[in-house]
Amino acid sequence: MKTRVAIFVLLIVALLVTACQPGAAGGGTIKIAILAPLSGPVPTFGVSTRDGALLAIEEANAKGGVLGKKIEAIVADSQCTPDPAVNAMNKVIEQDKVHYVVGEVCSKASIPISEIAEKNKVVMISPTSTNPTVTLNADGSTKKYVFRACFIDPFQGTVMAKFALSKGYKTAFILFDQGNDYVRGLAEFFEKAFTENGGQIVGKETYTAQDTDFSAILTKVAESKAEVLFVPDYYNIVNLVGAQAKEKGVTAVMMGGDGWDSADLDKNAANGGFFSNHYSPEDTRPIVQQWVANYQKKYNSVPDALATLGYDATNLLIAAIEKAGVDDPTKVAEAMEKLEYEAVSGKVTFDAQHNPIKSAVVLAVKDGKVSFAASVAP
Amino acid sequence: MSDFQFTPSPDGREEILRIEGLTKLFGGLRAVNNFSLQLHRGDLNGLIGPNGAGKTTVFNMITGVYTPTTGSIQFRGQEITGLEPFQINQMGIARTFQNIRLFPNLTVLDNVRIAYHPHAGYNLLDGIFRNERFQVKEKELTERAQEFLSVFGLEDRQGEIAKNLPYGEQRRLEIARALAAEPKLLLLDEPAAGMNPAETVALMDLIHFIRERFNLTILLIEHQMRVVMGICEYITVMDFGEVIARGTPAEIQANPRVVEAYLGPGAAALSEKFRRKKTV
Amino acid sequence: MFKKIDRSSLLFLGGALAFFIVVQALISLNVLTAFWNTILRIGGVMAIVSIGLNLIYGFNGQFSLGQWGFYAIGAYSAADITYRWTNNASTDGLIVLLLIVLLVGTSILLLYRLLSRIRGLDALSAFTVYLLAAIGLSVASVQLGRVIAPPVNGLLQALPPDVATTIVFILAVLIGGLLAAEVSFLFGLPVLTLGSDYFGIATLGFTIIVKVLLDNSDTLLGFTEMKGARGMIGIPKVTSWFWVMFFLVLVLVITRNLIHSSTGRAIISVREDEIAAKAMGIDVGYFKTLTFVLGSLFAGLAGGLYAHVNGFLHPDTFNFIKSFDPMIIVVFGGLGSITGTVFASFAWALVLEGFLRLLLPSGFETWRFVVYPLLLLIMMLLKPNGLFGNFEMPYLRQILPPLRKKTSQPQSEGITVKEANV
Amino acid sequence: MNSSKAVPSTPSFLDFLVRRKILGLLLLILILLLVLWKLGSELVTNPTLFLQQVINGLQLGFVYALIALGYTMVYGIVRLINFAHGDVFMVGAFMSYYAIARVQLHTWPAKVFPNLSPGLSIGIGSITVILLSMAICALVAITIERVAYKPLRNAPRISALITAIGVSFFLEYFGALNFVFSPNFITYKRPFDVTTWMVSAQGVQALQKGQAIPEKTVIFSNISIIIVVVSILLLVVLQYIVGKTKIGKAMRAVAYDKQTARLMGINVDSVISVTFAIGAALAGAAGMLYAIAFPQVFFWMGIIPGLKAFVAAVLGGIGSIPGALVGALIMGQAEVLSAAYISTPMRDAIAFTILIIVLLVRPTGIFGEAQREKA
Repeated sequence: MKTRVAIFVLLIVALLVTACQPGAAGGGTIKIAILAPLSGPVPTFGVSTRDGALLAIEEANAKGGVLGKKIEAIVADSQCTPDPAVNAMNKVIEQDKVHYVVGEVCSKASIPISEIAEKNKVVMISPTSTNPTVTLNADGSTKKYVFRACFIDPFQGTVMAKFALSKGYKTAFILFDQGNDYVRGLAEFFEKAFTENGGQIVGKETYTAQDTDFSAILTKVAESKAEVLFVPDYYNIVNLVGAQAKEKGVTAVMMGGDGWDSADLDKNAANGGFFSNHYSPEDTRPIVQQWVANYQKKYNSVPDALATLGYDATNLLIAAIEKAGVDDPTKVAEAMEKLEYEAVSGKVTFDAQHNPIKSAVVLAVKDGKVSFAASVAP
Repeated sequence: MSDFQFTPSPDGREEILRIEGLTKLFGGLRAVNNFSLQLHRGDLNGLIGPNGAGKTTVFNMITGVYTPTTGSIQFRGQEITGLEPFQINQMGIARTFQNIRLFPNLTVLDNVRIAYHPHAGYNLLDGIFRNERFQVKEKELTERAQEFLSVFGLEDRQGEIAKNLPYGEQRRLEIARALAAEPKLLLLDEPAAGMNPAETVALMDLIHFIRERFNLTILLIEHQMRVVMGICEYITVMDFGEVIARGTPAEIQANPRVVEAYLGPGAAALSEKFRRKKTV
Repeated sequence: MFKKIDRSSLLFLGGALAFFIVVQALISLNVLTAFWNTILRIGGVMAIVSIGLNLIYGFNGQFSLGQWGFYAIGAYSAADITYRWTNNASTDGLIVLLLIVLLVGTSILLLYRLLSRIRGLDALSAFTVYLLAAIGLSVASVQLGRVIAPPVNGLLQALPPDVATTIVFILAVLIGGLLAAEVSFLFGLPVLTLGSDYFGIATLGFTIIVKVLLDNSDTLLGFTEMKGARGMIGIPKVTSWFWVMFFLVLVLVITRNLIHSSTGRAIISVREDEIAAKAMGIDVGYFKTLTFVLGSLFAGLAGGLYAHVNGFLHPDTFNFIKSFDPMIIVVFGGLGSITGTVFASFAWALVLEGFLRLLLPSGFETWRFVVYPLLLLIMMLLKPNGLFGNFEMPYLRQILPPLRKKTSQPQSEGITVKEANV
Repeated sequence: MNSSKAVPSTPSFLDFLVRRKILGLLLLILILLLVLWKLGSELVTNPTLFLQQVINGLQLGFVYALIALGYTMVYGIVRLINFAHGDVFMVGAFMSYYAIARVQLHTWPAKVFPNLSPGLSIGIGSITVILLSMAICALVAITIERVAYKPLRNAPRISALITAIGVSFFLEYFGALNFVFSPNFITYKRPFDVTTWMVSAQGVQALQKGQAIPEKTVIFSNISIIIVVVSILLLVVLQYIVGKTKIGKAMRAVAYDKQTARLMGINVDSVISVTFAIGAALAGAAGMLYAIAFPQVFFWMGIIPGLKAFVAAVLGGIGSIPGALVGALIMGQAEVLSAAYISTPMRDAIAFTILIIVLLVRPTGIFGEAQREKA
C-alpha cells in the first residue's frame, strides 16, 4: 500500500513540477520545432525530414541566424499518428513556447495539429503532407497560419498522367494503398487526367502498407497487359512491387510520384520506371548541388525527397521570418503568403490555399541511375 | 438388468426422478448403456461401481453437462434431457463435484450467495440503481446465505477466501452451496473422498441431517463402502456402463457379480469372507 | 434514497468532485496547459475503455482483444452525428442512429425472451435470427429517420446553438455506446462460445475487420464525410475535462453497483469456474454476453468522447497494435481491480505521452518506445499481478455483511430448525 | 431478461428454424455457396489465371507455415501466445541480411572450394546463412525466455502475455535505433538470382527478363520451390523431433502436465527453453526465406506476417504441427484468392472472417484436439 501511495504522490508531484516548469523565455533565440515521425510505422521518413530541417537550421545559424538571433531547433516525435502528434504539438507550443513549426510528415498527423497551430497562432509548414485539408478549414477557407512545401495530390497525378500519354502509352493499371491518402490522392488524379485525355485504366487494385506479397494483384496486372503500372507509393513499396513484378512477368512501365525519391530506392526493381519529383539531381542550379553535397557530407547519404522537402520547408520558414522582420507569427504568416523563394525544389510562391506553386520534373530510373526525363510546369 | 420395472412408491411419495434407457456414446465408447433409475421423494440412494463404470457420466447427463445419446430423464414428471445445466439446476437439481469445484477466489459467503442468484428477486437494473427492491432482496439473500453457512458451521468463515479453507470445510461449503440453490434432488459425487474416518462419520451425519431438514432426495456416488452401506437405503451398482445389480445394502453385499466387478473374476470365491467382514 | 448513501460513497463522490475541481481550476489558470489537458482527457477516456475491458476480462474471464474495435465504432458513429449537426445543421445522423439503436435494441430484448425458451438453441442460428432482424430494422430506421429528421432539426435549431450542440453531443456519445453494445451483442453471440484464447483471436480479428472497414468508410461503406483513410475532420471539439470526468464517474458507479450485486457475483462466478457456475444455475452464456455487451458499451462511450477531444479521427488510431493498450493497462493496474485500472490509465497516459516526452533529452526522442517496453517488463516482473493486485479503494471494496446473531450450534447435531420452508 | 425459472416450452416454428443449427448452417452454406460460385465462375472464365493465383497462394501459404510452426510449438507446450515470435523472425531476417550483404557469408564455399559448381556452392553457402540465423534466433529466444517469461511461470498467464508484448515492442524499437539495426527499409540482397519458369502445353521454359507471359502459361520461380521444400523439410524434422526423440517426448509430457512431468524427472525449465529455441530457429529460417521471397527487411516486418501466421496456426488447430501447415495453406489461398477475385481492400478482413467461421464450426481449429472438460 505504501508503495502505491508513494508512486501516486510521486506522479502528482512530477506532474506539478513539470507542468509549472516555466518555458524558457525565448530572449536570445528563435525556436523552430520539428515534428517528425521518429517512431511508429515510418521512422525512416521522420529521420530524413528531421535531418533535412536540421541542416537548414544549421546553415542558417552558420550565416548568423535570423533577425540577428540564433535558431534553436526543438525536435519532437509525432509518430505519424493523430494523438501523439497532438501531444507533441501541444508540448512544443506550451512547454517550449515555440512560434514556428516544421511538420508533420503524414497528413493524418498534420491535420489535427494544423488546427492547434491555427488556434494558437503558430506558423506551421508541413514539408510533405499532401492532403488538401491540411491547409483548409472544414468550411473550405484557408488556415491563416498553415502552409505546405510540397505539391498537393492533383498536381503530381496529373503530371504523370500527361507524361504517360505523351510517351504514347494508352492503357494503365493503378495500384494504391487504401490506407494512405497521399497514395490514394495521386492515384485518383492520375486516373482522372489519364482517362480525360484519352487513356484507359484497365485495372485498379489496392493493398495495405503492411502487405509484402503482391503476387495476386501483379498476376492480374500481367494478365491485363497494361502498358503503364502506376504505383504512386513510397520507395519501400515500390521496391517490393518492382521486384515481384519482374518475377510475375509484368512488362508494364512503372510510374510513380516523389515518394520514389530515395537513396534506398532499389534501382534494379524500379528499372525502366519514371517518377515525378521536385528537382533532378542533375540540376545544375547551385542551390541543388550545394544541398546534395552538404547533405552527403553531413549524413553520408544522398538526400531523398523527404529530406529535401524538410530542408525547403525550414528554409521557407526562415525566409519568411527574415522577410517579416519581427518574431511575430502573424506577421510571419503574412510574409509567407507573399514570399518568393528559390528553394531546392524550384522557385516557390504560395497560392491562395497556401500550396506552393512550383514546377515538377519527371525522372527516369535506368540501369542503376536516376536521370532527368522531362520538365513539367504547373 | 435392462428391463427395469418402474413402480409407484409404496407409501405414496411423489416420483422425483425417472431415468429410462439412458445411453451415452463417446465416439465408439459406450460409457453408459441402457441405464434406468427411479427415485421418490425422500429417497437416499447410492450409485456405486468401479472406476470408469460410468457413474459420473450418469450424473453429468442428469445435470445436463452431457446430452444423452438416447434415453429419457424425467424430473418430477418433466422431460429434462436437452436442457442446459443451469436450467436443470433452476428446476431443482443440484450437485457437488468429485474434485471440489468451488469459486476459489471468492469469499465463502459469495460462494453461497452465487447459488442464490436465480432466486435473487431483483434484476440487473435494480442492482445498478440500488433501488428499494435491491436493498431489501439483497439483505434477505445475504441472511439466507448466512443461515446456510451456520447450518454447516461455516458462519465464522464467511469472509474467508474459499481456496484457503481446509479440505473438510471446502467439502461442506460445496454442499452448502448446492443446497442454497434450493434443490429437490441433490446429487453428491464422492462426498467422502479424501476425508479421514472422523470427518467421514461427521459427513454421514450431515447427509442424514440435511435430508430431513431440507426435505431432500439424495443420490450419491461413493467409493467408501462404509458410507454407502451406512447411509444408503437402496443401491445401484454399475460396471462398464451397465447396471449389474440393484438392491438394499445387504442384498448388494451378497451379490457375487458386484464382488466380481470390484475385485475381478474369480474373486467370488472370496466373497463369503468379504461379506462377513463388511457386514455392519 | 439519499439517506442510504454511505460514508465511502460520499468520500468517493466528494473525492471525484475535488479531483475534478482541482484539475479544472489548474486548467482554467493555465497551469495545466493544453498539453496536459489533452493527456488527462485521453487518460480518462482510456480509463473508461479499460474499465470495460476489466469487466470482460478481469471479472468475467473472457480474453477479449476486441475492445478497440468497439471503441472505434463508438468514435465514428458519435462523430458522424455531431459532424452532421455542426456542419450541415442536420439531425439525420442523430435520428437515424437513434432509431437504429432503439429499434434494434428492443428487438434484441424481445427476441432474446422468445429464443431463450428454445431447448438446445444453437448460437449461430440465433445469431442469424438477430442479424436478419437487425438488418431489417436498420433499413427501416434509415427510411423512417428521413421523415422524422426535418421537424427535429427545426426544434433543435430553435435552441441556443451551444445548448443544442451539447444535447447532440451527449446523445451522440450515448448512441455511440449503445451501437457498440449492440454490435458486440451480435458479434459476441456466436463468438463467445469459443474457448479463451480462440475468443481472443476472434476478437482481434474483429478489431482488424473494423479498421479495414474504416479505411474504406468512404468507398465501401458510403459515408463520404468519414473520408476513409484521409481522416475525418470537422468534428466539434466539445469533450471537456468535465465530460470526461462525468462519464468516468458514471461508469465507475455503474461498474461498482453491478459488481456488488447478485448479477455481478454471477459474472465473477463464470470467471472462477464455468462448470460449477452452470451447475449452480448460472446461465453462463447469458452472463458472458451481458458482460461483453456492457464492456463494449463502455468502449463505445469512450470512443464517442475520444472523437470530440481532438476533433479528428483516423483509422490508424484504431490499429490492432494499439488494441493491446487497454489490455496492458488492465493487467498493469491489476486484473479485477477497478481502482488499479483507473490509476493505470492515467499513469499510462501521463508517463508515455507526458513525462517521457519531457524528460528524454533531445536526440533521444525515439527512445520513448525503448523505455516504455522496458518499464512494462520490469513492472510485470516485479508485480506479476499488476500494480494494485486485488486492492480496491474503499468505495469499490465489497463490504462484508455483519454476521447474523450467533446461535451457538454444534456442527451437525441438535440444530434448531427455525424456518419451516427453507 | 433474467433467465426465467419456468420450464422452457418449445414454440414450434422458431424451434424448427433455430434448433439443431439449421438456420446457422443455412447461413454458412449460403456464404460458402456464394464464394464457391464466384471462384468457380472465375475458374471457368480463365483457368490459367486461376491456377496461377493458386500457385501464388501456395507460396505465401508455405511462408506462413514456417512462422506458424514456431507459434504452434511454443503455444502447444507453454500455452503462451508468444507475440515476440514475429520479432524474432525479424531478427532472423536481419541476421541473414548482414551475413549476406556485409560478410558475404554465402560465398564462402566458392572461396574455399573454387572448384565446386556454382549452384552447389551457393546452395551450401545459403544453407550456412540459414543455419546461422537459426542459431542466433535460438539464442535470442532463450535469452528472452530466461529474462521475460521464466520468472512469470507461476504468475497469471496474462502477465506473460503482456511481457511478450513488451518484448515485442522492445525488439522493434530497439532494433529501429540507428546503432542496432536501422529505422530504414533495407533492400535485401538475395544470395542467388531469381529464375522464373513458364509452364505451358509447350513444356517448361525459363522466363527472360522483360518478357511478357504468353497465353495459357503459368509461372513459378525457384524461390517458390525452395520455400516449399524447406517448409516441408522443417515440418518433417519437427514432427520427428516431437514424435520420436527423447526431448520430444519430454516436450509432450510437459505440454500435457507440467507438474507430473517434473515428478517424472523431466527438467521442465530446460525443456521449455529448448522449445523456445526450436520455435525461434524456425522463425530464423522463416525470416531468411521470407526476405528472399519479398526482398526487404525492416524492423516492423515481423508484426503482420507474425499475426497472419498465428492466425494460420489457430485456424489449423494450435498445438498441432500438421495443423499449422494446413492452416497456413488455407490462409495463403484465402488471402490471394480474395485479393484476386473478391475484394482487395477486404483481404485481411476476409482472412479473419474465415478464421472466425472455421472456429465456430470447429472451436479448436481444424486439427485441434477437442477439449473435453471433465465435470
